[in-house]
Amino acid sequence: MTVGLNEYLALSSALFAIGFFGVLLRKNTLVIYMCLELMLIASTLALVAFSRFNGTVDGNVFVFFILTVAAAEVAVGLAIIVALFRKRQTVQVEELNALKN
Amino acid sequence: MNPDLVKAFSLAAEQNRWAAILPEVVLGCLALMLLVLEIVLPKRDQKIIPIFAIFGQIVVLAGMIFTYRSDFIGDDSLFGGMVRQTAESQFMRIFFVIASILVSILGVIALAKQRMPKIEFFHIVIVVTGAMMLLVQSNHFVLFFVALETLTVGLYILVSYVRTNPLSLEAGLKYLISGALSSAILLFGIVLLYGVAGKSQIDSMNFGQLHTFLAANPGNFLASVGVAFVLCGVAFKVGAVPFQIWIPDVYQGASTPITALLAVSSKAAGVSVLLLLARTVFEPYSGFVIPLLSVLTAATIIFGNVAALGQQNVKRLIGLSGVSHAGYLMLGVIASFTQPQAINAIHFYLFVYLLASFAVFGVMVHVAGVDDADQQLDHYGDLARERPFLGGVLAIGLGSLAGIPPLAGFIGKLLVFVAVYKAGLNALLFIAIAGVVVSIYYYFGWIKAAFFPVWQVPVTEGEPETRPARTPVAAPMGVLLGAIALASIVLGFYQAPITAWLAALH
Amino acid sequence: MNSEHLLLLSIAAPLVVALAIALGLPKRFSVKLAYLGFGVPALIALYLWSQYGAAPQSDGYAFRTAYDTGLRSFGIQLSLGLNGISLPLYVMAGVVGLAAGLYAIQSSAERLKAYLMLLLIMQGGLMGVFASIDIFFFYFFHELALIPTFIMVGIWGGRDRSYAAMKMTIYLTLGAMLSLIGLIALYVKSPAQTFDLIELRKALAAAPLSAVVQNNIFGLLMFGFGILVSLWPLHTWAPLGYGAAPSSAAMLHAGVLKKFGLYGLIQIALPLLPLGAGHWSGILTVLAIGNVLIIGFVTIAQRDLKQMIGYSSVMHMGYAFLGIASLSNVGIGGVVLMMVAHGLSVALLFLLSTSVYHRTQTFDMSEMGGLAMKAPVLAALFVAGTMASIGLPGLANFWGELVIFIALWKISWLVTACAIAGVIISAIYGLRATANIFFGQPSEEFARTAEKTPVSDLRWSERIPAMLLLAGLLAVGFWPRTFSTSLNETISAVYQPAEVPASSVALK
Amino acid sequence: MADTLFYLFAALTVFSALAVVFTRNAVAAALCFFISLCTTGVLFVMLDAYLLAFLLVLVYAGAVVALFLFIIMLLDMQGGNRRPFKLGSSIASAIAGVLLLVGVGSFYAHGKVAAAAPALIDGSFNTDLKIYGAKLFTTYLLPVQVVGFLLLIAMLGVIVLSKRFEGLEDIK
Amino acid sequence: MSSVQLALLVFLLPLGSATLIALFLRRQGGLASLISVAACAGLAVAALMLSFGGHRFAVSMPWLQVGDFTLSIGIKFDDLAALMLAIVAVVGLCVHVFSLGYMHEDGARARYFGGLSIFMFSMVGIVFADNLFMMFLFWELVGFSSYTLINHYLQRRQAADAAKKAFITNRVGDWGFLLGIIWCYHALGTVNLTEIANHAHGAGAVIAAGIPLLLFCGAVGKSAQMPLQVWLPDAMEGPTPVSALIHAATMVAAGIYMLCRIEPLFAAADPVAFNVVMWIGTITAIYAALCAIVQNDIKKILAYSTLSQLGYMVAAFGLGELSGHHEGKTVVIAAGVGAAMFHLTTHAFFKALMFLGSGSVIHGMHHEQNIFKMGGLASKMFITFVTFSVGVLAIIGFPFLAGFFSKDAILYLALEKNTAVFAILAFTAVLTALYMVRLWRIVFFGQGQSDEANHAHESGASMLVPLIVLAVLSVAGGYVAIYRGAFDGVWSQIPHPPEEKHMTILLISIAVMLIGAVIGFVFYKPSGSDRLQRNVPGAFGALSALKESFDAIYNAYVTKIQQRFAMLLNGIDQIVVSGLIVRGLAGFVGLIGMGARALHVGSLHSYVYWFLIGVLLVWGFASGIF
Repeated sequence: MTVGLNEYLALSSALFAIGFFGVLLRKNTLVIYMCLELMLIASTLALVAFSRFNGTVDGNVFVFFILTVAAAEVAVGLAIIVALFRKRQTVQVEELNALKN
Repeated sequence: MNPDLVKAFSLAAEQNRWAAILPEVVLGCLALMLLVLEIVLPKRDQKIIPIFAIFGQIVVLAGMIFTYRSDFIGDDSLFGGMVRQTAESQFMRIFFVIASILVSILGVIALAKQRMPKIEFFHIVIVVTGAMMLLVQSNHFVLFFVALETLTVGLYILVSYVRTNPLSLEAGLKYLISGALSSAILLFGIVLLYGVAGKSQIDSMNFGQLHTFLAANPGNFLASVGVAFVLCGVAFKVGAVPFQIWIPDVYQGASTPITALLAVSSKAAGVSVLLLLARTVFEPYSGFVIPLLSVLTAATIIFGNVAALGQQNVKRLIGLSGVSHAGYLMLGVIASFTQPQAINAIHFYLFVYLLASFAVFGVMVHVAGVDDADQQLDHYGDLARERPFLGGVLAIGLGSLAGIPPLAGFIGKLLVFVAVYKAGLNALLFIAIAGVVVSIYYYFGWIKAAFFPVWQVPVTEGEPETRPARTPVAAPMGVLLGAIALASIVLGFYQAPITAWLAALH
Repeated sequence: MNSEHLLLLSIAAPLVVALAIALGLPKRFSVKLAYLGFGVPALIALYLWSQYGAAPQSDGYAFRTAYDTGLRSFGIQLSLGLNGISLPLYVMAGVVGLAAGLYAIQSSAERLKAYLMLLLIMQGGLMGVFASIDIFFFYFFHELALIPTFIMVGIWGGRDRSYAAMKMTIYLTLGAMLSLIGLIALYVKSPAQTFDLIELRKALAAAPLSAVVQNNIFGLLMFGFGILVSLWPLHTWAPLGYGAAPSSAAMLHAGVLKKFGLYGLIQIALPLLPLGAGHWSGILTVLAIGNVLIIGFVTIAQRDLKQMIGYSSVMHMGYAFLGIASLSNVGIGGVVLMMVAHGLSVALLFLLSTSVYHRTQTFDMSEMGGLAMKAPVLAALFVAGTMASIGLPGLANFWGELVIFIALWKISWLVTACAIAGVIISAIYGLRATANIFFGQPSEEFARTAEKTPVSDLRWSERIPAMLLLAGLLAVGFWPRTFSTSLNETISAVYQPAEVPASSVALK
Repeated sequence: MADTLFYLFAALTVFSALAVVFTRNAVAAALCFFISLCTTGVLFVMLDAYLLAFLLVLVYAGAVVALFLFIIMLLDMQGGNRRPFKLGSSIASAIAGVLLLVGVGSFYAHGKVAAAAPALIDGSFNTDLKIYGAKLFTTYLLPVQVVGFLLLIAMLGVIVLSKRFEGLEDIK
Repeated sequence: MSSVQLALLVFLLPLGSATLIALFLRRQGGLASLISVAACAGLAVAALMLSFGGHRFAVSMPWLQVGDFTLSIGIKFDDLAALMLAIVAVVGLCVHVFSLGYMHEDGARARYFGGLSIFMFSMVGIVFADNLFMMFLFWELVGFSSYTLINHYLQRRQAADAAKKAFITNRVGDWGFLLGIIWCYHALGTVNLTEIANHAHGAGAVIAAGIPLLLFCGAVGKSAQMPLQVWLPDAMEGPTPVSALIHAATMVAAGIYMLCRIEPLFAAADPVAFNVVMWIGTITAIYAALCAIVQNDIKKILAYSTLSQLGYMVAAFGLGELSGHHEGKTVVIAAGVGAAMFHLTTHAFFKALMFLGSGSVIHGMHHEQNIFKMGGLASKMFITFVTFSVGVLAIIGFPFLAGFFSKDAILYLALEKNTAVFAILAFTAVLTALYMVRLWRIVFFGQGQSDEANHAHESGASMLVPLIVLAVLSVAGGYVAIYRGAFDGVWSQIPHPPEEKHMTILLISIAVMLIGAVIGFVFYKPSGSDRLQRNVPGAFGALSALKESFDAIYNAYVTKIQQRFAMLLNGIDQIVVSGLIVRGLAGFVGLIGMGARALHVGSLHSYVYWFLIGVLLVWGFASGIF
């Protein structure tokens, strides 16, 4: 089998980097948030792969927690974004810079 | 039933000794009870709920102090190795509860100016405190991550709590994005560590076993990256450069009690975790961790102090000064690698930092108007004349933060610096000293604004008063602030209470 | 009388009174208690002075007591005691503190309670500085006394108070921090790992530090203390600060607190770091000559009375540094005498300058004149103060300067000549100021002011503190042996001849 | 066979993730995110984590992405104000992208771990549901409790941030 | 009473009086003056008992001990000190008594008499001093008392300026004095006068000429020698009795006394030391005499005369030792000391007499001091006239009066040692006679030139008695015999011309006296203005310019150089040290602060870049790049 842990890791790191890049690049808060989730998924993927190749189940159990936490985070985050949109009528980060200097 | 499972359950029942984390359990129950009370009590009686929350926490605190148990310390098997208590974590737990009580009290005052739901505030503060308490005694990355996320998510909510104020929401969003980003990085680090170390059927997310693995495999690339990424996440909590950039914005937007929570508890949690991880778990990798921390520390001290110069908004100011305090604390962490006494110094520092910060925040909350984000130095004009008490407390708090003798902050800094010097970190020490000197400038600028009758441009006829009205100090709050200020002074002269306490925790 | 806790009492009394005032004592009681707060340390100081000769000594210190504050594990404890070097300064601190306190109590300062409170804190710190054997507390008490100064300058100060307070704060904090590092370095590098001066002394006598370490630590202490004592060219805070400071604060700071740095050099740096002292003495000499000559001339150019006194105080510190740079027992003894004398005299001048201000409504000397006719006692006291500060025999300053000059010959005749030239310079500005303020016909401005507010002579409330200081100056001036005997014993014990190496001065 | 499948789905995941980053349309981004989640789920299956794959699709793809889409629609910013890329920020992004790429490359190059997947053994290492259950209710009981609180405060937070309260005039 | 007790009494009486007055009697002028005079009388009695009672002793006690340095306070009471003490006591008492009358109207009498007491105390200290440090100490104190007494008329700007000038000029001299003492201390290991003498007399003792010359600086200041003479004429702003006591008889003579004390140092040092002293004294003598001719303020004339006479003494001292033969052996006598002290003694009497006389005149003239406003006072103030005339005769060296003998001794010594000096001193004697006679004629003869002169009146008894006493002494003071051998230690050093030269000297001195006196008497007629100024304005202007030039130089120095230099340094201090460096640094930090603040642009995007940097940083550390 040529596909081993390394390939999974590479994929995971690539996803992580793409997510990070998205956070850097995008101006839309919602999309930024999606990219952050993408980073979490990248970690999850690596975790599952490690768990499988290491033969310990703890990694997989950890994924449960990660998914739960991510879901809670998304809920709160979206609530904040919505509330902010109501106030400011925008979700573009460059317009959300009343706090500075 | 599967006999294996039965065995596992009975083992778990043996290991899950809830008594060890009784305070956290009680706090959780207290938090739930608040919600119950909100439902049960009629609207007009709900005013007592915050008082209930505060008293409940005081009871917890009293319980922790008076029925202190050190017999769990060092037990590796608590909760299947999830929890491991040490003298340091015991101290931090008490620390968090004290901070939480103070935050709740500030919350009562601050929320009175807002028309927001109030009960949830206290609920979340208590849950966050519980999470922090678990965080500092976690011995396993799962609990670590979960506690950390609970803390972080709770803070997202608290920061954006005053949703009538768009600035609060904006702060929440900024905290959310940067927090989530740092969580993602942290998580990736954890995953890497787990993956590298987990080959031999060990529970590699357990700190003890991870340390064993790291000690056996020095110089593993993936493990190094994992360590580095975890430190990134911790650095975010501590507020170390370059993960500090969010601080002023978020501190400004958050309501004052939450700013205090961020500045004191969250930062302290970060430092405590940093101490735990860097000094024990990642100790085999100190070869690169120490230089890394040194660079971050130097940058943190310099940036925090320099950026605070000329800052007119006091919340941003306190945020940036907090960055520099994080730097001093990290300095202690670095020193603790060779000088174990630095740990005590850090804890002493944290405690006096707590006192001083709350003295300042206590004053801020009384000076602030409805718009919590708008707290300018100018608003402090003539404070000492109009409210000598607040002025005095502010001066003592700021003086202690600046580390001016005879206030306790000086002793804290001194102990840290002595340890640092003993550890031979001369360059860092010089940076720190320079930082202290620079810091005098802005702390003193604040005192100047409050004390020296020079600033205020008189309000011309017809123009509205730009300064928000000052909240009167209620008697219990006065007593509390006075006590905090007094403690800051007394600890400057007589440090035995804290040092003895720290010694007794073992 | 049991003198065991007297030292602690002398520190605590003002602090307790300050605390009581802070806790909201009514004004009547505050003032009455303040008398106590200033009087008790002064009385204790005088009492201990009288008892010093008879008191049992250990390690050269009398009245030793030690209290644990919880930092014993760090080698820190509140260890109090007096030796021949600290005794004169301790007594001086008590006397000047009493004078400043009395002056402040009678002054009609705005928010008098707060003013007294800060002054009391300062007084407590000052007594502590000179009573501490532990160098940590020595530093600690200095800062305790220093902080109120900033606040007092900022609130009750005169012209430019805000800028002055800020500048003072930054400068002095920098100095304090540098010296703090130096002290910590001493603590860390010494084999004893303690802040206790006696232990340190013993440990370092047994195992002296290497020359490089000594040089570095002494450099830190020298520049740190140097800033605090306004060593040229790190002096710019001093005239500005004193120019703005309210009189009592200026009296205590310039008179007593500033001596901290010199005291630290004498009591700590020189005995513990003899090699470092030898290494730096050349540079110190040059800078100190800068103090004497350059600042001397700058003083001549001043028109503002308070600034002039401030500059003159900077200038006189040059003598003290020279005495230290001479690295000889004689010079060090001279510095101690000089410190006592300067403390009394500069406090007297600051006090009187404020009294002058109350009568002329200005500090600009070119707008005064002829005040002696209306206020002869003020004039007499001011002349006495000036004469003291320019080193007239019979007043304390003379002894210090003379002894320092004698010690300087060991460095070089040129240095001696330059230093003595300072005596001419101080005569020039001192007498010019006196003449401008008091003699001749009143200037137009002053005549106008005098019409509006009738000029009276010194009130008793101003007179008593001034007399107190003058009495001190005269006492030491006539009978220097009151201090010099014990001082001599201590110096010869602390500075064993072997410990002071031949100076490696570049100026020879 | 398995290799081919891996590469296929890996490529799909990467491409859809890139699409999330680069597509200008928020709705399209959300949909691409959905695809990326689904393909990740497939990879989970290939790693024998069936339950997790299921959960991922269910929780993430089902709930989270739906929530995203819902919010996007609610806020009505589909095709929202698009701005031309600024030169400075695009250069910065490019540099950052290159750095990240280098990072991934060096990560792949240095981070070689030689490990063969062990066989699934009943009892000690298995991905059975039972194992998860046992773990969650023994060793991981405390984190589970904490997560419970996390969810509770998240819920409360959403309520506080979104609910219409009496007298709060902010909701127009 | 033992000697030491007597000495202590002498020492402490004036101090006690001063303390009493300063503390309690500020407003009771009458009582203060009585106490002061009583103290001075007591002092005089005790001092004369000491001097003439054969008490000669030396005691000493350490006063201050620091390290290996000990400063002692001690008394070296030899003949020299005894002589000086006697002069101080007698003149002091006269002046005290005189002041009773002269200052009777003054509102600040208490301060005045307190000042006199302090002065007596300090002066006695100088006389007693057995070591140089102690002498320096009291040296400064007499300077201070001089300062307060010159400054007595507070409201007069000139008085304040004069006092200041006196003090500062003295300080300049003291600079050298102190430096010399310290050098001496380190070079010889002692400053005790006896030990210094022993050391210097020791075989092969070599003393750097710098030491005595630096010490001489002190005398230059105190005795107002060139170039520090400027303060003395100005010091006449003080009350006239003060001028008599301090600025004529005693304090200014302290410089000569001090030189005589350290004569062994000069003797053991390079001759250049003596020569410098000699020339400075000579130049001062001639310079001051020239200046005196063009003065028209009675006190200024006397002041320049004093300067000139001090120059005489200094020159005499500088002429140095004389070896002669006595009973077949070669003996070296400190002829300079003898001549100088002899002249000091006589000068003290007649100059005090003249000053007090002028005080009497001024008192009678209601504080008019211009001699051209006087005239014809001989009849109106007869006793004053007579006594003043005695003084004039004494100073111009009229035979058989006190000044005659002492001047003769100096002239003889000069003739022996240095002809040029002799010539100059002789010419000075001519000038002295000239300006003294000018003064005498214009003040006392002819018509009164002003209302005051016409209504002048004789002074009271308290002022006349001292005049008479001093007049008697001015006559008799030149006869060594009247001292009944008490000061033979000094008198034995006076050079006496051997028989073959005796006549020459006598003739020369009488000749110069006569030339000067006759010219003066003929040239100056009683008149309202200066005849020299009228008739020979060129010469008058030149002489005036001579006097003014020094003042001009000093003023130029003070205002042009010193003040500007001070302003320049002040500017540098303000601009460079305080402004550029300190403020610049603060500004720099502030700028960085603003820069750091500007980093918080508020946009999340930029913040994410920070995180990226952070991640890369830790990555770098983790992978070993950094």
